[in-house]
Amino acid sequence: MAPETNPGPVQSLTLGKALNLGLRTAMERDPKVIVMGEDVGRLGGVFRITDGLQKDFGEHRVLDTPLAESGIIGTAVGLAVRGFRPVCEIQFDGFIFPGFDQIVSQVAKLHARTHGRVRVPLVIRVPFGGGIGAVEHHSESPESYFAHTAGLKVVSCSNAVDAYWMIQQAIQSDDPVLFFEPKRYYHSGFMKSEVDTSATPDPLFAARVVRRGSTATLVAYGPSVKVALDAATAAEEDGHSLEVIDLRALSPLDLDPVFESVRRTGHLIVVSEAPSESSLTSEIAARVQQECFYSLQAPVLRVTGFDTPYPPAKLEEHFLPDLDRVLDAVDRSLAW
Amino acid sequence: MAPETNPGPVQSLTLGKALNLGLRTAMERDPKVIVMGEDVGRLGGVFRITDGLQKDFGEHRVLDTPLAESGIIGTAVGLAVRGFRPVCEIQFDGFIFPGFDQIVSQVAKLHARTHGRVRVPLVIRVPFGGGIGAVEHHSESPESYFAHTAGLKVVSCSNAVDAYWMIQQAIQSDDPVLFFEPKRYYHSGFMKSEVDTSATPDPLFAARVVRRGSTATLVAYGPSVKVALDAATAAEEDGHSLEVIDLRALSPLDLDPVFESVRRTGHLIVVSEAPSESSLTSEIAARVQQECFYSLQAPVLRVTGFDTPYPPAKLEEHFLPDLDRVLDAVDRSLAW
Amino acid sequence: MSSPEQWTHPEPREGPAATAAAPTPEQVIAGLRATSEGGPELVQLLTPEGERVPNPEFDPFVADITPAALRALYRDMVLVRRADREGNALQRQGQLGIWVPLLGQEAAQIGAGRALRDTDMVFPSYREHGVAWCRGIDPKDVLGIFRGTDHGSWDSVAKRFHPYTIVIGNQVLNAAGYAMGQRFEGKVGGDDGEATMVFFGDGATSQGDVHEGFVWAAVYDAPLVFFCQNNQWAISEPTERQSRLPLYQRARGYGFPGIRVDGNDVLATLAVARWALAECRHGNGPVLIEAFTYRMDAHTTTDDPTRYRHSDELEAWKLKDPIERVRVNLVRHGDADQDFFDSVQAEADELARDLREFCFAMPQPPVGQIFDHVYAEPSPFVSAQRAEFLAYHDDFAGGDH
Amino acid sequence: MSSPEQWTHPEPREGPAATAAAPTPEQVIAGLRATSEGGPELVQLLTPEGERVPNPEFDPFVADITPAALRALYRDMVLVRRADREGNALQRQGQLGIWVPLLGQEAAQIGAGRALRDTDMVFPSYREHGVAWCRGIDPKDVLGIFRGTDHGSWDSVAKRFHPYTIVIGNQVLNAAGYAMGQRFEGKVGGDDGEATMVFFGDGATSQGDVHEGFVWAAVYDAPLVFFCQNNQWAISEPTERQSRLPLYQRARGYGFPGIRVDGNDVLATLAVARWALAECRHGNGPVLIEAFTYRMDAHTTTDDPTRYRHSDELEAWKLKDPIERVRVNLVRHGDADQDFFDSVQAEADELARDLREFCFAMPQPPVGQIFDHVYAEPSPFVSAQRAEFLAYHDDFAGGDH
Ligand SMILES: Cc1ncc(C[n+]2csc(CCOP(=O)(O)OP(=O)(O)O)c2C)c(N)n1
Ligand SMILES: Cc1ncc(C[n+]2csc(CCOP(=O)(O)OP(=O)(O)O)c2C)c(N)n1
Ligand SMILES: [Mg+2]
Ligand SMILES: [Mg+2]
Repeated sequence: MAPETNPGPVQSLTLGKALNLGLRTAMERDPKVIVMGEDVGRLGGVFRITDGLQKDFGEHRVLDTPLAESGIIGTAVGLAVRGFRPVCEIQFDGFIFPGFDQIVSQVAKLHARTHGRVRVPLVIRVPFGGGIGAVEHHSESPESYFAHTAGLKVVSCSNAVDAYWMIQQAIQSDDPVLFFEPKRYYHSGFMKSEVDTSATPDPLFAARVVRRGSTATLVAYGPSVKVALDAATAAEEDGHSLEVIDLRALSPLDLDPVFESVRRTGHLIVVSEAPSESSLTSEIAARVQQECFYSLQAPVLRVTGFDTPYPPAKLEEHFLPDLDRVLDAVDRSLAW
Repeated sequence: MAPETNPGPVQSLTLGKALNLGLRTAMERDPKVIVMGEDVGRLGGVFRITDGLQKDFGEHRVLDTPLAESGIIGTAVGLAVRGFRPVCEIQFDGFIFPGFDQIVSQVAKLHARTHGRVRVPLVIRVPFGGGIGAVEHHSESPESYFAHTAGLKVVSCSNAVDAYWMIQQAIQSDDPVLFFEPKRYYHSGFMKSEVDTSATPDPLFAARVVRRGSTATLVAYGPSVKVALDAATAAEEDGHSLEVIDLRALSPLDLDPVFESVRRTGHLIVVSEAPSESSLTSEIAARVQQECFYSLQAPVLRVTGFDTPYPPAKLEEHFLPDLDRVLDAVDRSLAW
Repeated sequence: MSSPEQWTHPEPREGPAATAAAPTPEQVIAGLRATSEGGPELVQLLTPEGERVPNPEFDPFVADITPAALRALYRDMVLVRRADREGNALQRQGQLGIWVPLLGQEAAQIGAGRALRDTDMVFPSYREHGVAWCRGIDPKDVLGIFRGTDHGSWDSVAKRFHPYTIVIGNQVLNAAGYAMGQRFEGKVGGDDGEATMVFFGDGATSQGDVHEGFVWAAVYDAPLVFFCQNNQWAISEPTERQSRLPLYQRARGYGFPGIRVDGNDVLATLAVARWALAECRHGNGPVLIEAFTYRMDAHTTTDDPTRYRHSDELEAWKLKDPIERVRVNLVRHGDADQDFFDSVQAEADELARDLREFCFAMPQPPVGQIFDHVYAEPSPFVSAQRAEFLAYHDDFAGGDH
Repeated sequence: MSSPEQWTHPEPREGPAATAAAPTPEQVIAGLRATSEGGPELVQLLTPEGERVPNPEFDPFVADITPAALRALYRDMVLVRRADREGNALQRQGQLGIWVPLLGQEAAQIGAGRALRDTDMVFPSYREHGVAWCRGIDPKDVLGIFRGTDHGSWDSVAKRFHPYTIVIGNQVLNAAGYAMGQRFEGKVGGDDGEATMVFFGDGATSQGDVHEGFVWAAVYDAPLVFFCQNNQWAISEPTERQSRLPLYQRARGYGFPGIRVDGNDVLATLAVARWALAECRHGNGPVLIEAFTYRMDAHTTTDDPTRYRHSDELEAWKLKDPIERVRVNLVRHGDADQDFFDSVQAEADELARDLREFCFAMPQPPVGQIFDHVYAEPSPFVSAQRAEFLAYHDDFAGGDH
């Protein structure tokens, strides 16, 4: 719903509302921005992230599409070729796979295929990650598949302020962006932030140090940033000063702040909900061991989901990296 | 074609013919083994790997399917549930993506979903890799997507002897196996080997040291094994003794021989045609830096395809890791 | 409103310009949509008022339905509705993470489910608790999915009832493959032939996998009944977001029969499903059935349908309730007395109580379950993760941190 | 052989049991298949013998085709065939990695291509060299794809001719999206409306993406002509491996017109394509056209069709050659003399010579091209790889190893 009175530049928003406002702002700014997906119109999306947009921008800018992900992404490609800037919503992480071929073979490659003549400025929004007590396929972390795919850019926001800015920047980007949203925090009260819509945002593809520290470095993204921050707070009691870096950009990775940090701390723990094998966390470990070979006082350790299918909800607390598993890894690293 | 006279146990076979004989043997041994895919019947597959099988086993055991990869894999799942052991051919690496959802959501998860009651003993054969001068989508190395997917097993053969045994072992496996074949060597004369069909093969999920050495370790799989071996031969002249390990199993990885080797050599170079970001080579680097932290005298280095779409054929020689890039990496590692 | 026939003008100039369907306000209020016209296309044997409509084509398929058999169908529907409502209540009370209600679809599911033989195979989607019931699966075995303890605890091989599939439409291909296998094994071609039935929704018809399932089944003459429950909604999207045409007409493009049945009529659904299965057993499959029904409740317990549909529509459909028409018919013909209805009610309450108690007593699954059955032949990597995590976990449980 | 109509029995009992189609030996020899019956379903304006068949429905769409215009169509076909043969020869001589011949499909492609307006958009698959020609794309611009220097060097935006797509069928969804955009921008609804045409093969119809393209285009009333060149083969698989029914009938299930045209008849293809585009311009789209034609050559230069098809079939189709029937018609009516034919031949030879010289002179692409245009806004990671590799490469070229 459009706010009745024009709010000031600073608004207190949940992560979900910040995304909603970011989408609204992008749609107001550029009439070529369209939103498409399953249930994004009348319902406002199953998470209400697109709430009110169809009402205010009309059915031709907010499309309740047929139920098929390849169709959503494949037609978005055509709309992009025509000059639109489509923002596709994939209802849940586990449902992006029917659209995988379009992403890998068209979205990622069309710009290179046309030697730069055709741009594909589309955004694919993916509510991702676990912790919501859901049934199968609703708690996946598929970001590594896309980080491994040349031609795509991949980002993830972890808080309301970033959500507001990053979604707009992703839409403005002339490259296709996979946009991973930590769904479990959409409506969390403790993720509510003061969003200053008149501020100057950080660049989209930049990591950010979100907590300074000196004993060891934690790297995380999306929902795991909160876990890392909580771990850092808890570690303080043990006298450990942990630096926490929010990656924000998953591809291309912005690892300079990580290298800089590891050179100071000598210890790195990477946190992610995704299974570890051949993943984004592997990549970070591989790059850091190369760049910081002589600085590391222990190997890069990873705290991740297991290399198993995501378990039934009653077991997910064990699957998901938590404060304790992170601290355990910190201890192991420091004791190496 | 069935050989006219019964050949002895030792036959001189190309990699392609070894696969063909392996498939034939598996089909003879178990009537539940069926082969399915585009053009695998009358034509014998575009690479002739299934040559003669339809003629000898009939149209209900060698299926020329409709042209749709999700259909091939999705119906193979159903056939597996019914008790068959389907061997699906994906015509080229780049065409596996329309079937990605079936692989990730059904093939990989059905066994866990049914708490082990339903097995999915299917094999998905993928001719992969570059170097054949082909058009787009015909030279990809998509193995990392599958290595990242829990519930799948992933292997790659690099020579005729392994091809013959591994395809049979994959078919016998009660788990789904992604089977990557180095297409560029299917019909190479220099890949012709004496295949002793009466021998006892190595286990399917085991890496193998294919050349002993002491200066540094090279790890490769599929088509890159030959590159690594050639590099080792060339390095001998420079007085470097390189150990070469053929991974064979890509998931689960069998890294013990790698750890053992790195503990001796202190230097590791991983070779693969796939882009590097968030890949199998990242995983190897991540695991080795952890297990061999105190043995490494230089970081694990990777020689891979670039993080770009696979280029037009006239440029592929630069994209693909070659002997010189491998030796350059060895030099860098030794000079670290 | 033009007849659906007119929207299919395969030859130029044969009808009005083909454009996407949009329902009139009257249609919406009457519980209909542009793609949902009823009329002669809809096979119906029992009207909403409980009158038996003669149908020379399909009557033979329910000739054996004695009053006792009709009472059994009534009982099935009442029981599955009761279990469904209990599931909903359990979710509301925090005992389940989510519930997927079948309310309103009892006739479609019992009609289809009771047409099946033990030797047939079934691939459900995620709402088929009624079909599960017909396969002899205790409602308790479904609970774990929604409580988050497992993915269903029935034996899908023994019961010939595949696990629930949540990714829309992709089970359709699995079913096509299974049915191909039935044919390859020579189990098709006579009265004792085998068949497979696959369930999916109106929304699912848009998915590529469902199309590929149609292609494969047609090309391989698979004994497969595609059973589409058109409950008018795919979460918030009405059927006209998926198709211009009534969905059963999709079959026309593939060369096998498509038929629409009143999915709120258990007798008609039973008859049509039996006919379709017989076609398959005899090698004349596949067949597409569109069971025209209505999702009376929310999509799931997390959904809020007031955001996207009129209560008028719901009211219109209440008049077509699948259970009520059977009750009226039984009463009118004196085929059931109050004792019968009371006893079914008592049985339903007992079932619900049992389910509820079971639910409350469901244990927390063991942590090790995360790692079990990832593979048939264990992976050393996963086994190591298992061992490491269990050691950590036990340690931790021991308060060592 | 039963008529295709009989295989579509959407209502029970309306025809014989529906089972997958298998052609008779006679059909195969006659160049037909079970899914390929000709007869009255096939729009034809020019017989293989060059006779003009009157057709009240479609004649108006080619009323402007004067002898000069017909000569121009003839010239188009001869030139694209010549360029095609040169491509084939260049491959044989090692100048190209592969060639994908269009031989036999000249009428389908020129008929469709010449029906398009500049303002229309086209999404080809990988065999549409003839359509490219009609879009004003020099055959030279296609060569790089097959030589392996680039992915096509035409400007797909300026020419409104999208890059070739090699993954079967997935461009169909891209085309549907583009056409939706035309509609959203209000460019549909009158004589001057825009339209989009997408090309795909008979094999492609099995892909989920093609189905989803049908669904989307139908639901969004997209001005999209689905142009399926049924050349009877998908590499080694005949059409009956993909469908029971003639492919144009697929449209029936979606509620938009499907029509089959003699794809070896340039006049009929032009007429039907113009009609379909007009439907789209006016907002009555989408439309499916099945151009019934034949792949006279191998699938590609790496294919060996003798392994899977009878030469009889090829011989039968030679009699239906798309160019020959126009030549005969022109001669019979005195609309072209030998000078004309000679001059076209000379022009064709010149085109081929030019193409050949161009091909031999094509430079090796620069190494840096691997890294160019991966992104619109460069990625530092790729830029670093670029710099590192170029340094290594220059070094290496300098002999420093
Ligand atoms: C591939 C995929 N995309 C999206 C979803 C999310 N989703 C779950 S149910 C549903 C609607 C399904 O509608 P329909 O097929 O009509 O079945 P119904 O729920 O009405 O029984 C959607 C979009 C999903 N489960 N799978
Ligand atoms: C997704 C995908 N699978 C497989 C292939 C390999 N392939 C290339 S062409 C072809 C046959 C296509 O047949 P059809 O659609 O009839 O087009 P035609 O080549 O006859 O013009 C196949 C299987 C591919 N390019 N893409
Ligand atoms: Mg529905
Ligand atoms: Mg074809």
